Amino acid sequence: MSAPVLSVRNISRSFGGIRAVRDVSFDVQKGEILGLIGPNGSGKSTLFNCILGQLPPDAGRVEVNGKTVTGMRASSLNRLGVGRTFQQLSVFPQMTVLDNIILAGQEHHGTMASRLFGPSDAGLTEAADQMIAFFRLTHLRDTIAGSLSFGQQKLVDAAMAFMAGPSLVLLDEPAGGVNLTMLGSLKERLTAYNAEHGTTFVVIEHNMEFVMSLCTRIIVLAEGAIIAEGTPEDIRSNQTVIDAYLGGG
Amino acid sequence: MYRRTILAVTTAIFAAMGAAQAQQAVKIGMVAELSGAGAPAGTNWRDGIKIAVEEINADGGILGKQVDVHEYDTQTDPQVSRAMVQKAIDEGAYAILGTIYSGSTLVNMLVAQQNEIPQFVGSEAPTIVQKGNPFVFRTSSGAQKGVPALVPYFIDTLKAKKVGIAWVNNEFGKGGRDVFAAEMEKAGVEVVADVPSEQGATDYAADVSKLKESGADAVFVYMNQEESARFLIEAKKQGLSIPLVGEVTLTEAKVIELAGNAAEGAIAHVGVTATATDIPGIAEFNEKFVAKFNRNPTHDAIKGYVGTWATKYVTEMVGEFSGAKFAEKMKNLCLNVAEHPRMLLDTCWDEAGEMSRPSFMVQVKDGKPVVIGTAAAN
Amino acid sequence: MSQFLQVLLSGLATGSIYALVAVGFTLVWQAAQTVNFAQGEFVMVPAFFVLVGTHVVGLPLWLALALALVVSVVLIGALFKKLVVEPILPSGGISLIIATMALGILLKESAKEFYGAEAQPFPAMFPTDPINIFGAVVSMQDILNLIISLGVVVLLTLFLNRTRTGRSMQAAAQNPAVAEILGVNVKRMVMYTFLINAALAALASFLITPVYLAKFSNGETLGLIAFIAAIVGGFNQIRGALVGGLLIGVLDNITATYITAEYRAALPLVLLIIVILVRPQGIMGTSEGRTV
Amino acid sequence: MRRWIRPALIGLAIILAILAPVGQGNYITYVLTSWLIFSIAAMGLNLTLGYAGQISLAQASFMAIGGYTTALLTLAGWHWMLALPVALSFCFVVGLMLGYPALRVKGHFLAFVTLAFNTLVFLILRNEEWLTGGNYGLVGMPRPDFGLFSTMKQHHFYYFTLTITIVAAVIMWWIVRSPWGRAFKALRENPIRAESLGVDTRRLTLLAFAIGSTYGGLAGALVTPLVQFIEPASFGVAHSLRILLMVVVGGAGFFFGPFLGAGVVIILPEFLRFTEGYYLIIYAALVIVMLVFTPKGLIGLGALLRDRFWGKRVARGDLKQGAQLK
Repeated sequence: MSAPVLSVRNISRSFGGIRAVRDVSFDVQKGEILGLIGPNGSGKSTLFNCILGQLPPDAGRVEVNGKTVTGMRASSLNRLGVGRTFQQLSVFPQMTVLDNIILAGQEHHGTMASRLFGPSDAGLTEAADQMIAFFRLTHLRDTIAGSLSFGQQKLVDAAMAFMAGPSLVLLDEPAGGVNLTMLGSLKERLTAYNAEHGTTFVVIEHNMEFVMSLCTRIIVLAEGAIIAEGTPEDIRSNQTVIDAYLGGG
Repeated sequence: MYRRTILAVTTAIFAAMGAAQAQQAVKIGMVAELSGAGAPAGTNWRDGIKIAVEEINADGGILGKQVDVHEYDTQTDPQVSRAMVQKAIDEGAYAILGTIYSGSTLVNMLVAQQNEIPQFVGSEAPTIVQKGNPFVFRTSSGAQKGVPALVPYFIDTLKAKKVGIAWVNNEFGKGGRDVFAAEMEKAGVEVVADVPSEQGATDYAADVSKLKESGADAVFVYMNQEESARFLIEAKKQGLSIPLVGEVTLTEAKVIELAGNAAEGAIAHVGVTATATDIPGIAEFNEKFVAKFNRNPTHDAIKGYVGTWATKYVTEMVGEFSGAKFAEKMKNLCLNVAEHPRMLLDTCWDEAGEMSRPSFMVQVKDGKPVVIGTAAAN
Repeated sequence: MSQFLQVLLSGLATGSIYALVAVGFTLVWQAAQTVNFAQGEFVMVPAFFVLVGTHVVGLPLWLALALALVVSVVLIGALFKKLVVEPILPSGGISLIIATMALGILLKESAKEFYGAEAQPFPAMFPTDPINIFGAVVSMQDILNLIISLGVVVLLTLFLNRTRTGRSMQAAAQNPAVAEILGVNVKRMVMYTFLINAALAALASFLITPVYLAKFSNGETLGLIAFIAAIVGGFNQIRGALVGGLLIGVLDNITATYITAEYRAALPLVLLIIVILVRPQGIMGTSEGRTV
Repeated sequence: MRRWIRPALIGLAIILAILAPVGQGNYITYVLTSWLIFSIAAMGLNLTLGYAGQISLAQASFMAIGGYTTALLTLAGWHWMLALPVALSFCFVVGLMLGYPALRVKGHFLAFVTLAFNTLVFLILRNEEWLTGGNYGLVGMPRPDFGLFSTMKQHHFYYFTLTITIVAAVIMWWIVRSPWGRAFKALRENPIRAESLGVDTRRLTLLAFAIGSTYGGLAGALVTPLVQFIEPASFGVAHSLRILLMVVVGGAGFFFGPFLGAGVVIILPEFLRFTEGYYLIIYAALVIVMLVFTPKGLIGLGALLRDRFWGKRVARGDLKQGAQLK
């Protein structure tokens, strides 16, 4: 078996005496869809931010495809093939959907110079159109992104994360605030993309239904540490997890 | 406010119906600092001109033509002033009156020169008459004439061995400071404190304290009006007891009004002053000005007034409206009060446009500037 | 030595006025994230209200001062918040920065057009007699300015920490959402800070104008220096503004006396750049959270 | 909008710009030249502020740096065309340096840092008399002479400036429609998202300042031969504020906004002479009213009216979001 796509080693992080994440380690293999769940305050957002370089961990390291990326700037991490989505709306509201998607790919094509002197779409219109079609947004291609519905913006956000052909995508609460119809289509598109390209996903999510049906493996955090790990079925029946959720409320 | 509106409306009406009359009028472009930092000087300049124009028109105009003054505001911005002089000339101005700030004049005098338009300016920076421009004429002595007139006072009257200089760090203050420092060096007097301050500065504690510590026998103060007033207030507070001597500004009515009793004892050399009321022309002008504008005229008002009258006198001596002939006539010209009463004092210009006329030493006593001596034209 | 004392005392007197202006600025920033680029003009304008009162209407000085205070609180407090800040804040910080700059121009030009371009003398509230302290000379006016400014800042701090309204204002500034839940009328509290800011500006105006003279352009440097004082001291704290104001007043005078007069104006700017780049929370500030 | 409307409008605007000074006196030509020069400066600031979202109150200081560099070199006998690249490179480098604070601070902090920078430049120009002529400034810079085409005449200088303006506008248009332009907008609208998509936001921020400053320098390099006199007070903070207002009034982030904004600030006063001293009061009040009702400036107002007229509404999603996040 090849090296894991993502390897988290002994990550710890405190905020003034409160240990938000304590010595967490796990690996994610190619093609997996890993769910990261836990009650409020369990430290999953902190962990997520440590992995993405938004927060420097106090200890431990993060490896992507065997390369240490701890504390790396987000743009460099992205160029190594790590895409992400955001919990809040994170499109570029005054640009069209097409421009949003092209932007997501352009920094991976050519050089600074070619991006100034070359074509204005960086040669990406076709690829962007395919991505837009994949997320079934073709009818909205030339619409200003800020005027889309919340769910549609989530789809654009996901499409942007995929545009550069990443090997790993971290999804931060993709289901939050999305209506049921849109949720179904989001899940279906994510699964389809995973099947088609073998891209690895790590998902933080509150919506249990969504996580259980999307993920192939789940890690449960409570009070900053891993308390359980396994398939959705294992987790569903795990007493420790149930207690943690009831206890943590 | 009302007066302005009425003025604007009447001007508009006259402009509309007076096309035929305009043929008879001669246009003069009044380009001055009507807004921005120079507004106080510019408005006085303008109002002095207004009085002169009323008198001239009542007197039959220039060569029989009524004078029509157009106002142009430079916003105290040299670039705008250049544009405004250009505009005045495009609109047919026969002569330009203004500007007052040397920084502006240095820029816009090039335009008047290129178009051979005579220009009376209120600026005092030495460089203005050193550029070989035959069309620019002063309405008061430049700093390189006014400031040296002070030197005998420092040396003979005050017997100063060491002096301090407090000056505003803009082109006006720097000009005066450089001339004074050079004169002191020539006279062998040591400059022991050289203290520049910003235009619009409010805190003179450090400046005065430096002068106080320097052991100077007298201080030359060269600043704009309100800066002078603030300086005097701080000097009084810290008990700076050596003579404070300035050029023109330091004893102006406005400075005395602002500084109150802190202005007491301040001395200045003034080219022309509205307080020299024993001179009949000045007294009359003073009265008219107060009656019309309800405030005391400054030397800028007198400069504007004199510049306007000089335009009339010299044009009539030439006998036609020709910028080139006007400039030719102005060279080494003297206008004496006997024949040209509205010049207020005997006034001469040299071949470069520099002006000289008798001047006064003035001191503030009991809240009033009092003439304490005269200096001959130099 | 007496020169140093002179410069120090004069610097403190000037600095106390900067502090007064900076404190109001800090309050408004905390309550409404409003950086008021017209703050200097807010200090320039009340003096003209007084002059209108004494010269145009012919009121006695005390009445003119009182009326000017009221007019200032209404005009540059309440109306400023209602007509400028409230509608523009949702468009983002840059819009508000530009709007307050435009407001500064508006006030400056209005003072000039409606009252006059020339500086005006302004009646002193306190005697200007000099007092000799170990060879340094200050006026009664300077000392009282210093005392009043410090007193007002202390009173304001007590008000904010000891009274119910004050604590509500702090809560509203720190976390409007939570404050709302706790029953604080956040809108009213924010309005109070604008009113206090206007009152502080008016007070600064009354104290400083006898020395500065009333002129339309007075706000230009004063506003900038007050901002710098607030930022240098610590944008989050009233005592930061106080320290920043006094510090700049003193350093400015020391620079002018002992180092350079030509580059005197550069000192606060350099200080500003260094503080922003090295310690953006300011000398007295804490790096996280907003406390009054 | 139909495809031909925009090119047709641009063509019409250029024809109007060519015809504008015909039959006009020197003064109008001078004003039109100033308008073009300030449009260039505002175009640069529009890139920094309008496209990349970084506020700067130092554009006038770059006009000063460009202007003084050109002045010193042309006075030393260089041709203007040779002095220009030196001036622009210098502005580019200094602009990069000014960008560094923007990596650390945003919004009003950045406004103050740039404002402080502008004042420092002013102080240096005034105090370092040996180099800059101090308060007296520099005078007598020659206007560029191209053999058959000398720019000594006001009309000639106007066409010279117009040519440079068009070239500068084409380059700017190329930049904003290139992937760089898209990345600048992304930096403005959501820097964190942009960074996570591989956009090097640090480098872009610096570039936004450097390019914007270079345009300021170009404007300064044109002021020098236009006025043939430069002094420090012409490049103070008030002038930076004036350029900022041009950008905002025209419409920040719209390509033609700066031209409109500079027109409003420079040409409109000509038509509002009758308001006398009240012009600035009216202008400032209108700016505030405009920010209340249409924060996107006059071009934004035009778009708003057009959408209302044609029934298409562009949702202000960004603004709503901004309000929520606060």
